[in-house]
Amino acid sequence: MTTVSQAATDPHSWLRGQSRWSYFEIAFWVIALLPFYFFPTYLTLASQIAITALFAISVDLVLGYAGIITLGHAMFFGLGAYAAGLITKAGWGEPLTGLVFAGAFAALIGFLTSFIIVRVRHLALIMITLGLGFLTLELANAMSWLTGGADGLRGVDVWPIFGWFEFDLWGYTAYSYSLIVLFLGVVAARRIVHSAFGLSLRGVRENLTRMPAIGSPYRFHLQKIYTISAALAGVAGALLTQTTETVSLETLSFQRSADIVVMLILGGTGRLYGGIIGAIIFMVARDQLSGMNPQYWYFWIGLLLMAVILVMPNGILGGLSRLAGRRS
Amino acid sequence: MVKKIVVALAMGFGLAGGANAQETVKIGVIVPYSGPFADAGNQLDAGIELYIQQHGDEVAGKKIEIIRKDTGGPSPDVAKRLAQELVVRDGVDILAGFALTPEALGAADVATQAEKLMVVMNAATSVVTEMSPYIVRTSVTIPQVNYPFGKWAYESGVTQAYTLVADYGPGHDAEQSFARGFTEAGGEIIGADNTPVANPDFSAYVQRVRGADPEAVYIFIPGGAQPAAIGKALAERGLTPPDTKIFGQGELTHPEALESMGENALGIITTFHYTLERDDPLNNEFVEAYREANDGRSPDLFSIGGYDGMHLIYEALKETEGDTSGDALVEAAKGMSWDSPRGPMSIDPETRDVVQTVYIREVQEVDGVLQNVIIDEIPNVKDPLHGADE
Amino acid sequence: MVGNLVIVIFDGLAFGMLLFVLSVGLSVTLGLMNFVNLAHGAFAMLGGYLAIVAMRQLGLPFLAALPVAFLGAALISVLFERALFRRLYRADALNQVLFTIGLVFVAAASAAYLFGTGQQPIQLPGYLQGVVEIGGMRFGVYRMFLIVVALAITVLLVLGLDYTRFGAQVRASVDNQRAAQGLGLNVDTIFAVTFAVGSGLAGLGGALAIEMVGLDPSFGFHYLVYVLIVVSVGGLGSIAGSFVAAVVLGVCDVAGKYFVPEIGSFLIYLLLVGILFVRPQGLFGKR
Amino acid sequence: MPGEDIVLRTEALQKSFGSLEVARSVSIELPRGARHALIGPNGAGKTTLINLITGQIRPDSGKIFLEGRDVTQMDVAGRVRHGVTRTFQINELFPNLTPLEAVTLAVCEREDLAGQFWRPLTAQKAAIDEAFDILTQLQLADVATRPTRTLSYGQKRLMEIALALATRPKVLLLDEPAAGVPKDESAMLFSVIAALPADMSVLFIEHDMSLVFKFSSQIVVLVGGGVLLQAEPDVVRRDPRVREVYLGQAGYV
Repeated sequence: MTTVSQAATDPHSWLRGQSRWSYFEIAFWVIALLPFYFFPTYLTLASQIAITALFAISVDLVLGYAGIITLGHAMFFGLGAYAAGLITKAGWGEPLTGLVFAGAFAALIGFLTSFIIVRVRHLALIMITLGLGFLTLELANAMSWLTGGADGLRGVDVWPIFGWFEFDLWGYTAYSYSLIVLFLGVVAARRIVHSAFGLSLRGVRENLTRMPAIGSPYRFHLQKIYTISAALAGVAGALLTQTTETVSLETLSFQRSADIVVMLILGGTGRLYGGIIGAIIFMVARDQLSGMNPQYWYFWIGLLLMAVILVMPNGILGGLSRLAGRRS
Repeated sequence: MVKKIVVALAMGFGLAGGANAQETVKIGVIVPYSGPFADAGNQLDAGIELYIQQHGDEVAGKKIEIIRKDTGGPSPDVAKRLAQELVVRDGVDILAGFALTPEALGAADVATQAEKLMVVMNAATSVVTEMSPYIVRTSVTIPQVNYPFGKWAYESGVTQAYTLVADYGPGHDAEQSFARGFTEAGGEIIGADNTPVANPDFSAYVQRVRGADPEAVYIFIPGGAQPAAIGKALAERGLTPPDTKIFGQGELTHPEALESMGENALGIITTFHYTLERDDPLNNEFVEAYREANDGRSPDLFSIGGYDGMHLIYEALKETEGDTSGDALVEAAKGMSWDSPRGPMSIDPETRDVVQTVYIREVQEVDGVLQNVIIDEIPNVKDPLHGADE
Repeated sequence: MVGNLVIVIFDGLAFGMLLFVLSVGLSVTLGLMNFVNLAHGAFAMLGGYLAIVAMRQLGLPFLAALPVAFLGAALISVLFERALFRRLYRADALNQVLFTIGLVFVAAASAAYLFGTGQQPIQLPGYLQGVVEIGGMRFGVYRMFLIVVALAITVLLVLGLDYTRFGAQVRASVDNQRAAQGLGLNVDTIFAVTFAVGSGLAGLGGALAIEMVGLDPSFGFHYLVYVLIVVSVGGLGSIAGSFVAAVVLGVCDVAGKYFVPEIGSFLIYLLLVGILFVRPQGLFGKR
Repeated sequence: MPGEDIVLRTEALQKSFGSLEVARSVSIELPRGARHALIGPNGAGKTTLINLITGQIRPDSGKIFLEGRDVTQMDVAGRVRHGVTRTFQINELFPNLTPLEAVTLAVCEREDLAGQFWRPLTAQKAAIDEAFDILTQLQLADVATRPTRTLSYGQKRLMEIALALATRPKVLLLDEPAAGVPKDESAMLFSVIAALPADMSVLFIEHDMSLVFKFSSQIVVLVGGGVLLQAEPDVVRRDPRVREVYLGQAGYV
């Protein structure tokens, strides 16, 4: 695309080239519309993939860009899911404000926990995120008068979007809604990644020792991105609540935290679309394999993960971009 | 994959699957085939499989086709999506399975919207059948076996008890039902503890029970590894019958748990709707056929739920003469009664919930093998919560 | 009351010892090779199933099944190490995570396929069952056995590391891999042997765990969390750390559930977060 | 030199690791525009002193003043913001950022623009221009858009300085800027240092005595954690103690 000699003469245009929408991206969003016409019976799956992809992006912002490895992000997904469910039980079923409410709630908790998160690193960081995730899960289980406990929250009633679009059995509304929110999420995440702030996050990931030596208050940066990421995860959780009208403890589970990291690494970290691709491949593979072999499908998923790592150590997108030649 | 795309295309263009529905009845089975609850799903599936094997795959001139879907665990969102896909993609006529309550709650709306019969073959929270008029349950509810058990416990001469239940929905339900039955009859609950759902070691809780020194302890924990663990912990602390009576729901003394607990299990009294060892020709035949089909593995509550669920589907189809509309099938199911390997059972026409005999069993040694021996039966028990304002 | 306290500490100690045997191998391999082996729990599960097979199919007594579990898990793990894991020593941690999680999936599915999804009960020999009553307090024999086995393992490991030539080589490699290589140590072999011993101990732990916590195909995933907690709280590469962490977690867990059952399910995670926040490198960690 | 404008001053800095004293009552002064060298045998505590001044480690006792202000309690980033910046002996760069991105990042941090997550980076025109100027000044413009990890070693050493310059330091502490650089290139590196703004105070660690004598206006000699001598190059060159403990061993002069 851009060559070195051009850039050397004009740093501005080189940087603009870095953040420009690529053909790959545009093609991706066009393809994302195809299920409406070609796979209408897969729309509910597509909707849940879009939701998972949004969740993966929220994790990519902290893990891929800021280098915070988390095994507890389902905490925010689940908090958003419960917030969105509980607000409908309180009598307000409007979905868009519900999303905002859930995002804000998850962001608040994200901000509070970020004070702990930015003070530890490495294994301790991973384990503290895991511990906080489990604590949230146990808390939700203990507060069954509010959350419905292990049976899940009952009586979630979401109004039609704009008072018009009902969530139908085929999933037309669900997928449209999830896809639009995912798109907005990607636009927002892109904007963050390609800002000065995004650059500082990459700095943190690349070399934490250097950051204070260039005068960076990097802990504030990390707290900020952790909060933003929590908000995004909360929105994803809220989407799941609204499109399925269910909430369960499973949204907070370690399994969900681990799965999302697996999908992200599978697709490739630090690339935004890596999480999306990972979510698509993982969930489509799971759907197809478990359809063929409901009892042992995860054997094949396991093999897939191992094979990908041996062949493409930077995830699928990393591998593809290396194949396609050098681009950063 | 290609085939699926073709099917998807065909359906997308409105050639939806009514055409061949005249020949086959498709039943979508939604259970956790994988994950921590995989055993429940697989046992339930084996029950379904055995019924089809014994009764053929043709009913009312139609072929029965099972489509299996894995939820991976108690995820209502996944269960709902699978139900939606089964309806719109696979064109199923009946939804079935549902080992876990969240699965059933997730799919209930789909049954209502799509007007399909939904046979709940396990999920044991009372409220499940109230979530859709198309739901029929062939398993059990927790209050159904524990409320009468509470009464029975008092009548058996126990005046005070301690409850120890897993800290989640079913555990709380069990605790409440038992305590209600027990206290209504005149007993007193002198202490109650909740154990974490995935608790590996019970010694601390058992030690607490011991400190309270009750006449009896009532226990509810999920099946799997925990029954044996708690049984051993009780024995280690000397909490054994007859000094301290041990009450529980049937999972506590499932065959693997008995094998692992050994004689420590002797004297434990449990309440259940299905007893493996119940000496009855129907049951003996069922158990034998089940073991033969499953490498010697014994049937459990999931197996019988699936087995009877299939019975209900077959009989309903016979009655509707192959009409698979949800309304017709639900009508046919209401009031249906039959002799199951578990004993006589029926479907309450009001609540569409199961009505059956509750068995009180005690672990005894018979011919050198530990068994749950039925010591009392309470016939025709309905779920005590339906109709009662929660 | 004092008696209760003694019993609670004893029970907690026994549970902690089980966690220790399950975890210590991972602590050493993570500290030594920087290899994030999330399949460690899968090797524990492997040991458990090997013990089951040894007892049921081969008719071995329980005590003879334990070495089978150890050796079998060690052998199979070293095959994996030589064939697959070795390629990933230089890869970044995320790749190791994904690869070994993949292996956990494969292991769980294989176990479900081979042994079914049900629990695998075992019958202990009579001399390991029952209780010993001392001063009115009842001590479970199997729990005592667990404590003895774990202490023996600890002593063997510590002696082995401190007083054998190989142990010195391992310590040198943990401290500074490059320097060890420079000194002409065969780091490759050291890795393989350490990995085998670590996984073997996990296998032994899996076999010992059956009696206490049962065994089914989700074991590898379920106990992974406990293992990671012990390893991180103890500090990487430290046998003493794992030992102390396992004791602290076991005793606090049981004591907490006994004295404050309301927070029973939170306790282990509260400890985890609290300890690591104050000491991110773990109780005995150097980094 | 009375009335001299002292930018950085340390007062009896003391630091021990266990029983090992790594800084022993270190008091030094750095006037504005200084070109001071910090020398001493291996283990003399040179890097430790830089770590103390920049805040990577805290002294057990003693104080650090920047333009008369006590900064002893300030963290690393805070000191950078007040004008004390260092480079590292072993490269601490951003391997996958390009030099342009890395230096722009440093400029944005200085200007408090790095927290802005809603404005595109490309809108920070002034910062980008300044970053490119710095790179041009250090002859890195040609490689400005290649990932840092692909740069030559000498270029990476220059990046160390570029990142430091982007913080607009009043005091620049260079920890062996030419470490590992071939001799011919290291002279070029020091010519860059010599060309730094006249009002910037520079303290550098360097082992090559010819470079030290050529580029420094004063030399601080550190031995066993304590200051042996702070004087002009000529004084240091003649000092018998220095010859004995340091120069003699190294075989220079």
